[in-house]
Amino acid sequence: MKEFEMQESGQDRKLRAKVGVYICECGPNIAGKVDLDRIITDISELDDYQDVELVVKKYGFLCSAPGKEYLEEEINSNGFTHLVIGACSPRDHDSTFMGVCKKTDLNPYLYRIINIREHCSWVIDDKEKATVKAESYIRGGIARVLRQSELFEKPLDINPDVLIIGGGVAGMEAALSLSSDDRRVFLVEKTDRLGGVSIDLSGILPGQGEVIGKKIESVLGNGNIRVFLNTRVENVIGFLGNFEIELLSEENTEITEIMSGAIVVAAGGTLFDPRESDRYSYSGSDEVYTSLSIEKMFAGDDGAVLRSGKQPSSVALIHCVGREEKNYCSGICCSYMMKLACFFKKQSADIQVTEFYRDICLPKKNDQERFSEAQAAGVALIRIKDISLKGTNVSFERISGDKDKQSFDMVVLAPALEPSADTEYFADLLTVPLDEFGFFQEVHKMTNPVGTATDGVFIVGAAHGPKGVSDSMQFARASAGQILTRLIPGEKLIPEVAVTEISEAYCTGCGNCLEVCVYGAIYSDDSRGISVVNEAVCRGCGNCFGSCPSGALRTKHFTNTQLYREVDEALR
Amino acid sequence: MTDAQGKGAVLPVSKDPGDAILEFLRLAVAKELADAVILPMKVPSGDSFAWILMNDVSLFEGAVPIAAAMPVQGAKALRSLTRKGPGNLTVIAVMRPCEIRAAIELEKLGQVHTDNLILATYDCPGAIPLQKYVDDPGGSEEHFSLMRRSGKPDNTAKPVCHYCENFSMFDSDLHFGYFGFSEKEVLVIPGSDKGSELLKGLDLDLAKDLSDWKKGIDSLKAEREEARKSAFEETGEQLRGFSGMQSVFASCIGCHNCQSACPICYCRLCYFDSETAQQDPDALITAAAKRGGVSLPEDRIMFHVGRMTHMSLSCVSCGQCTDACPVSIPVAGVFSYVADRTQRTFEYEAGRNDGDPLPLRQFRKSELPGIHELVKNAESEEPSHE
Amino acid sequence: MSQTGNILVIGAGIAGMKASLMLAGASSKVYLVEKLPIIGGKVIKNEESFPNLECSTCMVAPIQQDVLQNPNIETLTYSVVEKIEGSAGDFSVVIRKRARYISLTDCIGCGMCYEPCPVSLKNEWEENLIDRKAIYVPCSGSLPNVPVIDSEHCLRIGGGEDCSLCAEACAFEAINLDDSDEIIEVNVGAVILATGSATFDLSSIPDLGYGTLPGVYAPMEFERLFASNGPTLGEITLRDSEKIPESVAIIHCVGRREQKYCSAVCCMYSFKFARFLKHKIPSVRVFNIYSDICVPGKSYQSFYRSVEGADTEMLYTSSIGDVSVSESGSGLKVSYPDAAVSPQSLNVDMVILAAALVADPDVAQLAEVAGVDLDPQGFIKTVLDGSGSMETSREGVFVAGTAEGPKDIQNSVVQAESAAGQVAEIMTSQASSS
Amino acid sequence: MEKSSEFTPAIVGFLCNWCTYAAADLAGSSKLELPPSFTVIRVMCSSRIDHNLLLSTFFKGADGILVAGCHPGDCHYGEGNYYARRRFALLKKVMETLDMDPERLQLSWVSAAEGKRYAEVVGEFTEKIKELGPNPIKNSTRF
Repeated sequence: MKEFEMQESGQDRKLRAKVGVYICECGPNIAGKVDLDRIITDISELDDYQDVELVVKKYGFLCSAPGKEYLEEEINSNGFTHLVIGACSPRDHDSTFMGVCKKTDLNPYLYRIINIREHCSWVIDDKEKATVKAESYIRGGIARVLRQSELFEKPLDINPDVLIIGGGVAGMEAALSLSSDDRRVFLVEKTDRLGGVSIDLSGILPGQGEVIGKKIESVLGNGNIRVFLNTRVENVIGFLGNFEIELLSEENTEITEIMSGAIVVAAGGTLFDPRESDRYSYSGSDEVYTSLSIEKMFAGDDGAVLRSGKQPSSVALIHCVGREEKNYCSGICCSYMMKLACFFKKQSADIQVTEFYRDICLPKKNDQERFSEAQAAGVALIRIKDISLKGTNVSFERISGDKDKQSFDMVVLAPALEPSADTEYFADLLTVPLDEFGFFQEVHKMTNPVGTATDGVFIVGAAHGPKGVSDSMQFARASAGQILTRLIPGEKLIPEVAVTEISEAYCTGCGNCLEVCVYGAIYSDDSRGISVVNEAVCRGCGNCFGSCPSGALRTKHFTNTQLYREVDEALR
Repeated sequence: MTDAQGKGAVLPVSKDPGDAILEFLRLAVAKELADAVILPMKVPSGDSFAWILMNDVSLFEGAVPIAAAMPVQGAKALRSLTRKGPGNLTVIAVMRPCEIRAAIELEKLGQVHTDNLILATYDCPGAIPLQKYVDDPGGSEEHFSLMRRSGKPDNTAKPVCHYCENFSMFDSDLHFGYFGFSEKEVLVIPGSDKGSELLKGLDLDLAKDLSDWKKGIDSLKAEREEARKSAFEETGEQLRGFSGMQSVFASCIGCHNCQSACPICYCRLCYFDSETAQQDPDALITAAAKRGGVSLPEDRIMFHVGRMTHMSLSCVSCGQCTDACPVSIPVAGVFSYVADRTQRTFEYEAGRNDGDPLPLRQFRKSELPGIHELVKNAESEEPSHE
Repeated sequence: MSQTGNILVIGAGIAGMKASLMLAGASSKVYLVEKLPIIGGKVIKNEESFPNLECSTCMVAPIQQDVLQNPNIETLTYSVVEKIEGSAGDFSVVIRKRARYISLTDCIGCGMCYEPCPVSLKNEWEENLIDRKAIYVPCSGSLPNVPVIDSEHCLRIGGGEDCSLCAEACAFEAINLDDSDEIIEVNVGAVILATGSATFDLSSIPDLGYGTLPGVYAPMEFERLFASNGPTLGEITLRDSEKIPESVAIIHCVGRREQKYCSAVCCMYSFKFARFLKHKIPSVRVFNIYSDICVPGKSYQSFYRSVEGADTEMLYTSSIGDVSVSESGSGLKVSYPDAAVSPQSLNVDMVILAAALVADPDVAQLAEVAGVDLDPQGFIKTVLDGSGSMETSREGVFVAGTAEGPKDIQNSVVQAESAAGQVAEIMTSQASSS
Repeated sequence: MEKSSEFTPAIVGFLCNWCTYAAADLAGSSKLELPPSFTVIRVMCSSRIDHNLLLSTFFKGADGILVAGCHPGDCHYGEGNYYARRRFALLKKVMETLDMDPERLQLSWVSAAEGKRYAEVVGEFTEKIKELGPNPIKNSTRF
């Protein structure tokens, strides 16, 4: 008897192949439309492989509990080296039969499910044709499975600790959610204090100042959170579970090296500079203010007053500053502008307050109250199409098309929220792409909004997109949710098994694969002049494979040799 | 390109433009503006040239900056020197525009590092196929000298040279222009900051207006464009139907010389030589049984088509593949024709140094609307972007 | 406490599935209870989801598969939670697994049983746009792909007749017409409520003609009309199944005044509908009648700008609450006050009402069972509103997704991740303290 | 050579696991009729498909090849299909320039919900290939 060399295994182990071919009748679903007995005879007599022993059988329902037991018994008693299941879609039962293999000595990657139901019996009416087709698919499965290789899970040790970049509300929230006796948190803040923008907002919402203050206290008092102030992140390498980080303190210019399993980026946002648009004639020195500076004034003892210290008798609140320039609605300005209007009214009912808005955007279920409160407080609401400022003189076009002018003592602008100046730096450092607006791009807008292309790096707060305090905290908690459920102290991570590998003999280091990899799973090994796959990060999509002219890559379980064999049989 | 000022410096010529270039290089090395140069040199037998990296000025004597033949594509020489990194030496390489363009493509592919290279081109009269040169070096030199004076390749030149439009200044650091005017001087034109620095270091004044020279180049270009059109028409005709291509490549012996000679085929080992690319013997037997017969080895045409998908976007039409073919298949004619079309599909021009990434490494979310239209509107040759 | 590792998740929509998968991944045993016979929630009703117009099935089907194949998740479809007693860390839960009459393990989803069933009914999941049998799956591509018998309308179970045609057609003996409800008791350490929301009752505004004028559609009806796996296989036709609308008006903010909040998703789905319409019917004229555009967050406005003018004409009304729809010949007339408050009207073939998201009608009962408070709008209330915490008024019980308030898919997922994180936090602290 | 009237083409479809393969399953469970001459080969992503695989499939004798994956923007792996589209466009252009019947190669986007469309795409493509007749490459490889 000849020996069959496993071409794809990359090992010099030789063994004689014995392939089990089990066809599921799926009741009448397959058996009724396909002549299984003929297939069994034909395949058993297949003389393509003189050196391979084939055992071909059918069974009622392979996916049923007795079916699985039967299969397990058959694998064990026959000592199959490979297994082909002719049944339904792998989307239904691939994992079922892989599970059966796992109970035996047969490596689950030496089995193949062939879909003769959705691709044959359910869609081809003519029994003769369906039979021929099913036989062809099964032959393809046998040809392919013989070129498959054993693959093994490679569990990875992880570090459960977390680096959080940014000490604003989002960063603090994440830190508090994550820290525990078996998980340390490193909270890095570039300024000399925690709290971020929210400090300036304190005192506005009832109890909020207190809440932020308490939060800062509990962060500072938490033994499992190490706070680095006046510190920047200098360098990051690694991947989910294993990041190596260098921190640089401004004070002693010393590098601190830390390790973490995940990184939460809470780098915050900043306000659109009204000077970027000439319509607001904003200088920062007259009686035109940004909303944030008014928030600060209200938080102080004197309330919002003119530079002279006098109370304004009329105030214009202008919404949507920068909305068209940035091409997004920040989603929070309407709400806080209504709030500011009420504060002015509360400061003195004599202040004439006018809001100029384009659309009312109050996307939170309780926000609408703000609108009613402002209306009740006697705030004038003017819907406009267009607006421009000269000092505190406001020229505007009403929605009806009428043009008008009004003068005020004070004008307050609601600038859009934009990414902070550090965003690009961190994007580069963490190899996370930015979106068209300059915010960090999430790996999937809907199903994974806090995750990034670099698994293990999470984006929260205004670094992700314009959002207010409560949404920032919500996103922070979401990132904590991912980390808490994925990086469990003492447990290992099991990365994707069917990943891509690169042959050193063929790779020229041209970097095609590296450029197209969405996950940053490929890096360049300059000393060897080749590209290398980080198997802990690779998801096995094969995009790199498609980009390589040298054929230096091999996407395991979907190699060209395997696919060519399927093609050969399809065209037989 | 920084020749926007439209000015160049003038180098005096004693015998031919090559001497002026050599003198220029001597000066650059003497003034320590460059550590070494890469130039073609006649081999001792006198029937070919070799690339020599030299820092000994006395060797310059035997160098031929504007050589009649191109035995090894210059980009390959640059790759040998810089594939591991830019190195510490400043090296001036004087090469044909197609060689420099290939080097620029290879840089995008991580195979050449030009950081410390000063890439210099010259008005290229065309190249004489190596076999012809080996057979008759003397006659070839005479032909080449005439071509150099006229700027027009004659029938001894490689076929692709006849319709090469990129024979003059492209994206090099420095260009030596001499077509269309007296044999008394050579223009030296900076094409980048590196080039300008070098000229400044040599105290060369950008005094000469380039418009006359450019006019001459443009009129030569127009002629080449005409030639290109008719050559492509002819190639298109040859390739009509699958049988057309089949007969073009019918005599292919599968030696893969074209691939070895190609400067763009940068792979360490060719995919088509790999085990994966080979037909499974089991499949060959069943295919033969089904079709009545199969040719062995089976991949001759597939090899060429596959290579076109691998390198046509970076093909610089240097013609080395045709030179390398032992059975005289017009490989370069076909590749140049295909490259012209594929590069236009992605609005890409091989050899440009404008920071454009390679087409297959990027995408636009909205592009290539209905890829099938690409085929239907083949004749219009509209770029397929939205 | 031996049971601390167990978790109950109610509702198998995107939020519930996401939370279940996360916690199952952290080695918790999850009981995922869904009242419908299938999992997937509202998202799978959409062919494409805004703002990227991403194929929802492609996005959600892998998640559904993961849920069904995860050994740590016990998915209980067609089931309701009847009791949650005890306290955080040790809840005892009573689940009624309603009689499905079809074995989830034996049935392979071949569909041979539908044909013989003599009963014909409206398919509620398909917004009554198509018929179904008494034995049915809600839609093609249902997961799990196992039918259910509508016992109320089944001739045998509900009507006492001697019919067993479905069981006879089944080759797998998967149908048990004598099936009965099953009561399951489980112990869990924490509960996540992810039961979703409903759409505003459109018939409560008679002036808009919903329910009386056939050309007026609810948003979910239109979603199904557009869906390639929907009742018309994606062909947009009016209720006569023939006429293709030549003009469509989409009326914004329906129910905003009544509910006293903005649902934050209606503008976006209205623009999505405009894009769909224009895509399928290039000659169609689409009008969006609005008074405020609410497109918060990055990438929503740019979608709006890409649709505005290109796919739809934007008609501003000074009072969205005063828009009305009436019959006009074979079509519909939409009347509205314009920017100058003067009355305008418009004749169209089809009207889509952009209805608000409202609390699910079943949520009050759920709140009672779960012992949690509701907010004034009828959604499940979080105790630390605005802090991102998903904990409800009952310790150990969390909420996620639109059960907490109107929101888009992104924010539902973020809340699910937050809730899962909070549960994981409790689980680990309990595990380490015990 | 077979006459085109009785010609049964050999067509290979490379389908992405997440969208089009799911659509094929949906077509199957909806019992839509599909041509027996169409063979499905599953890959994880359309971007996995390299030029050699497609060319080799042609040279092995396929009369037509359908590559189908998620709609642009829907890729399970984020951006794979955008790259696939470019690679496909290149091969298509090469085939067109070489007069190699580029219509034999088709790229379609079919989402997981589009079971019916999947059947239509496969049906229409099969009809097109029937009209084109056998791939001349098939016989050429004899020489």
